[in-house]
Amino acid sequence: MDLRLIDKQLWSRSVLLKLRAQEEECLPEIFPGQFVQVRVDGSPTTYLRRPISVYYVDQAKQELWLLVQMVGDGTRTLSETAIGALINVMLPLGRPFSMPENPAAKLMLIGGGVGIAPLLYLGKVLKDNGFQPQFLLGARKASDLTQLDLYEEFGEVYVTTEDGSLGEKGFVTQHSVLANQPDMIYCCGPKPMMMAVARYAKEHDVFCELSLENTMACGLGACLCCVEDTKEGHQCVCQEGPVFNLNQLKW
Amino acid sequence: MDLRLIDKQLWSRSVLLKLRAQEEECLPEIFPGQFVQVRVDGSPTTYLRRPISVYYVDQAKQELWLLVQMVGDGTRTLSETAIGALINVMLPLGRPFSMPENPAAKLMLIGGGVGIAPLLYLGKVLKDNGFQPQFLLGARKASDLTQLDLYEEFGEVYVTTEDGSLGEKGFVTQHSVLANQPDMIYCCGPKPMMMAVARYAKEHDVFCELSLENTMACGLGACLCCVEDTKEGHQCVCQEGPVFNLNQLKW
Amino acid sequence: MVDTRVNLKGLSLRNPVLTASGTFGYGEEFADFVDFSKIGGIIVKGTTIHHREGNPYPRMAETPSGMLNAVGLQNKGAAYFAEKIYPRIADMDTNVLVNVSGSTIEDYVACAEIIQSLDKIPAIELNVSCPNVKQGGMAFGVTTDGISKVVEAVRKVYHKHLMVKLSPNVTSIADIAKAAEASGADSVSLINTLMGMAIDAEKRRPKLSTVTGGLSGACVKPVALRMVWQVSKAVQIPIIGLGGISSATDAIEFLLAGASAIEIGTANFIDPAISQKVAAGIEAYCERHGIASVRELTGALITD
Amino acid sequence: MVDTRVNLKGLSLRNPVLTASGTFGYGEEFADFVDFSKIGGIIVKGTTIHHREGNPYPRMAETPSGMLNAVGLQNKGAAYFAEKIYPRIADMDTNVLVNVSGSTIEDYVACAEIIQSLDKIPAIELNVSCPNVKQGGMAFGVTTDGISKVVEAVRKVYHKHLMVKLSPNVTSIADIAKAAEASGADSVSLINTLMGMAIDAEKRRPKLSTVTGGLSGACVKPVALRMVWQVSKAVQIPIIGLGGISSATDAIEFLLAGASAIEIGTANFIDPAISQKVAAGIEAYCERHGIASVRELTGALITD
Repeated sequence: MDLRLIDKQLWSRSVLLKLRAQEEECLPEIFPGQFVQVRVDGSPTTYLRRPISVYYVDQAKQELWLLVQMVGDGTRTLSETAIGALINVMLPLGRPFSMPENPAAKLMLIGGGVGIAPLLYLGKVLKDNGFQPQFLLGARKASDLTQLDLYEEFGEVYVTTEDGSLGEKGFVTQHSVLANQPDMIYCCGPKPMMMAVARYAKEHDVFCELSLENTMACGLGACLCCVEDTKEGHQCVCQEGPVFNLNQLKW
Repeated sequence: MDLRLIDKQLWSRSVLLKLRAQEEECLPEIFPGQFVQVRVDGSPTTYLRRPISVYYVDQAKQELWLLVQMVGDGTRTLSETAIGALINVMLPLGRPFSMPENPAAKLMLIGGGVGIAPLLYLGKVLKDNGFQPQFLLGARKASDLTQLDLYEEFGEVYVTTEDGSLGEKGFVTQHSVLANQPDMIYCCGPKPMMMAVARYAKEHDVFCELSLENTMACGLGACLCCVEDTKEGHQCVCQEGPVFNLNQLKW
Repeated sequence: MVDTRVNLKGLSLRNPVLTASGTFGYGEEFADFVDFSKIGGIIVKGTTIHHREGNPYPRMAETPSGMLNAVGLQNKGAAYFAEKIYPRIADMDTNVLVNVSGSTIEDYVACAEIIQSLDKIPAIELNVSCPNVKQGGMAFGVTTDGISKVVEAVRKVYHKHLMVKLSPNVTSIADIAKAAEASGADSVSLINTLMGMAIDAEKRRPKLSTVTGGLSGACVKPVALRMVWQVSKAVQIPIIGLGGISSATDAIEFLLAGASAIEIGTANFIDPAISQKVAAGIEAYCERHGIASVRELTGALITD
Repeated sequence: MVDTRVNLKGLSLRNPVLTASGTFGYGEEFADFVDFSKIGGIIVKGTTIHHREGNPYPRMAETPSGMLNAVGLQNKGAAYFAEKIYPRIADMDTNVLVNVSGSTIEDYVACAEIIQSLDKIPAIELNVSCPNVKQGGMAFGVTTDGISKVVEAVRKVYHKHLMVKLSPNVTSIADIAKAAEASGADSVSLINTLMGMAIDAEKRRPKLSTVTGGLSGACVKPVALRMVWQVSKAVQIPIIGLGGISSATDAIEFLLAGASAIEIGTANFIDPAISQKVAAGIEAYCERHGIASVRELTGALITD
């Protein structure tokens, strides 16, 4: 569907795109952890769509927010879209994070870099459903962590930075809050960071769901390009994922 | 060089782009009939530059005007360039129209469609040099003839339209002003129209220069793609032209 | 009213638009985007006699106006297809064709026999670009001898429409097409992917786990069009053209060059509804040009 | 300080960047844009023994990320080159190579002999993609036999560096390269253009006067890179890589795949200063990665 870009906010390495459904249309139901496939117009070097995780959804306002990391021409071109222009997206795609069954479960949402994006909407939905999510967000430096105030609306926020410019210095897995073991971990971020979280979860036998970001073409499970080598063989991250339970993975 | 788009004006099938040299730079000397090669950014289907004839040059203001006919994605994308953006051009390219030797020569500048563009600057330079150019401009309908007032600054303007919505109805070669034979013809337009003008010039033995628009790649005489089969063999329109004397051509 | 039907040696299509194997899954993935009753047919994923896990990740690299893939025929095997997938898609309101692949002639034959037993599959597309494990891994489809052997063997056991998908990685695709025709192919589809490669200069590593992979997308269209044109001068059987088709205009170019039908591949990834749009666009083109039947376009290129 | 020099079997280049034949005229056309002392060399237009008018217009069609051309070797012949053009460009501060073409082996030999007599031309690039008029128009370079004959004949009379430019329109470019090497080539450059075609659907006519033409530009890069990689596994002589190179990153990919030098072709049309920028970019890459000599990049692709 074509969504209208109603607002955007730029940082040095990422951009927040606020999209709204056109008047005659409605956003479908979207679950945390799902993603959209965005068509990029006007980038001669971009041929395929770009998969972008859902940052936030406001059904009342019919808004979908995407937090896009600028990594190449495609995402940079996307960031230059004019306010008011239409952006074509396929949505919602992929399997979402699962909801906890125990209302008292201690939930830790661990994100790194732009991987913090899907955790905002997850945090909102968890809180809306009566859970108490906590966030543990890591980055190289403070300026890479944008809009922490939004996360704070839905739960406590713990931070690590590699240079110590915000929160505890080091990696997320070194944060003191993890001394107090969570019941469930939801994780998204760069692969080395997710591998470290996975090790922590295994060692402490904690439920852990991770959102993978393999390179994709179709986003629909048709091309079989984005496969992860799971315990049940190659599975499409776009369709069987992007969220996998740690015990599905060979990590 | 990179020129800044300082203003533009859109019509249904064409766009006027007003470009200005950046402060530290100067436009080179540009002669009427020469063209520029414009790089098109942001059009995934456009790979090569687009050759565009020079519409007008104001050296005092350091302005170069291009009148671009929107024929495909490349020219459409160019028309969407934001005011203030830089546009990369190679200029000036090709051989210009020649200047008359006889100050009393009766000069007729005949253009059709977007081919009227190079005649504006030619008219200006002719007038600046003490000649009295006249314009004979043809199009399918009145709305295809833009900015006739600019031409009127430099000489009398005669018009034909195929539907009779402006000037005399018919083709340029049918205009009554041609009953009074000119001494020299300068011509630019669609090939069938130029062929008709060439026939008129031959019949009446009138000096005639024509600006050709063969499809180009490099614009520098290197690739040999834009050749015209002249009496001296294949010649590059970008380098030996775009302006040819009728007696060079096999028409 | 334009007659959009085409008949490929007994295989009737309501219009000349098929979706290419490996780019449209089993059709189900595109059910939200495409009304199957508006396209000529779908060609499902490359199917082999045995289950295949395919190649390791990464399998895809974006290239200028295209992409490379190295999926490696991941599929659950012909028996699984027949038991689990076929029942779900057999009643789809369009032709469902199966792309058949193998590593030995015996595998091709066994796979074709299983697919033949499925009533509602009117045709197979034989993928002869697979490496022949008994011939040092050279693809069957790059020599006239190799393609003849596999097409003859399958022809003996397969009695419905046999379409053979040709590899473009050859010196003379016309010779290969003639060999397929002589060996009993009912039609040829072309082109399969061009072999290509992509490198990450910073990491100094190939972008694909297999180093080389198959190039597809708009970038290959000029090569595909040329090969369709060459093959149309060489064979009598119908040609199904593919390679970078992303619009009705592209499709019409292939018809003019000599194709009787076309397949849409990589473009499905960019616009999942493109196949239906192309079918509608071909019809609109015919209407605009006063062409009564889409069949008139086949080979109608003017080259005086 | 990066050592950017490369030595191609006796042909010394100050850096690995050459400009491709047919895309850079005689260099003079680019004098306003390129400081020739900053690039390794230029390869001037395809030169034949006799004057050729080339093919009729139209000769060019833009394609997705590329272009087709059908220039047809328009040039004024080797004698004219030697008398009129050579004196103007002989003292250019870079290596000037001449691309030599022909329709018969005798023509190639005669043309090579004339170019050999020009002191300041240190090498020729033999274009073997031309149709052999004595063999029904099939290109010399698409069979091992065809390429062997023309390379052997030219090798006998030409004693400077003999570079052979390979056609990509073949089943096994490695076999063709081996034949060129065995026949005495000092180096091979690849790829020449891929044969393609473009159609104007509205007019129902080919876009080129010759129907088919040569595809070049970014679209062919994946195919070119794959072929350089395959040839690098097959021959010992240096490889000059080309095909869609538009940036220093592209150039480095070709070096990593096995090329010792590269040529810039179609990209010259989009940015006439690109050759110099690529040379500077390669040096910057080496500096950034702590690479002492650009020669270390050749074949340095990590494929474990």
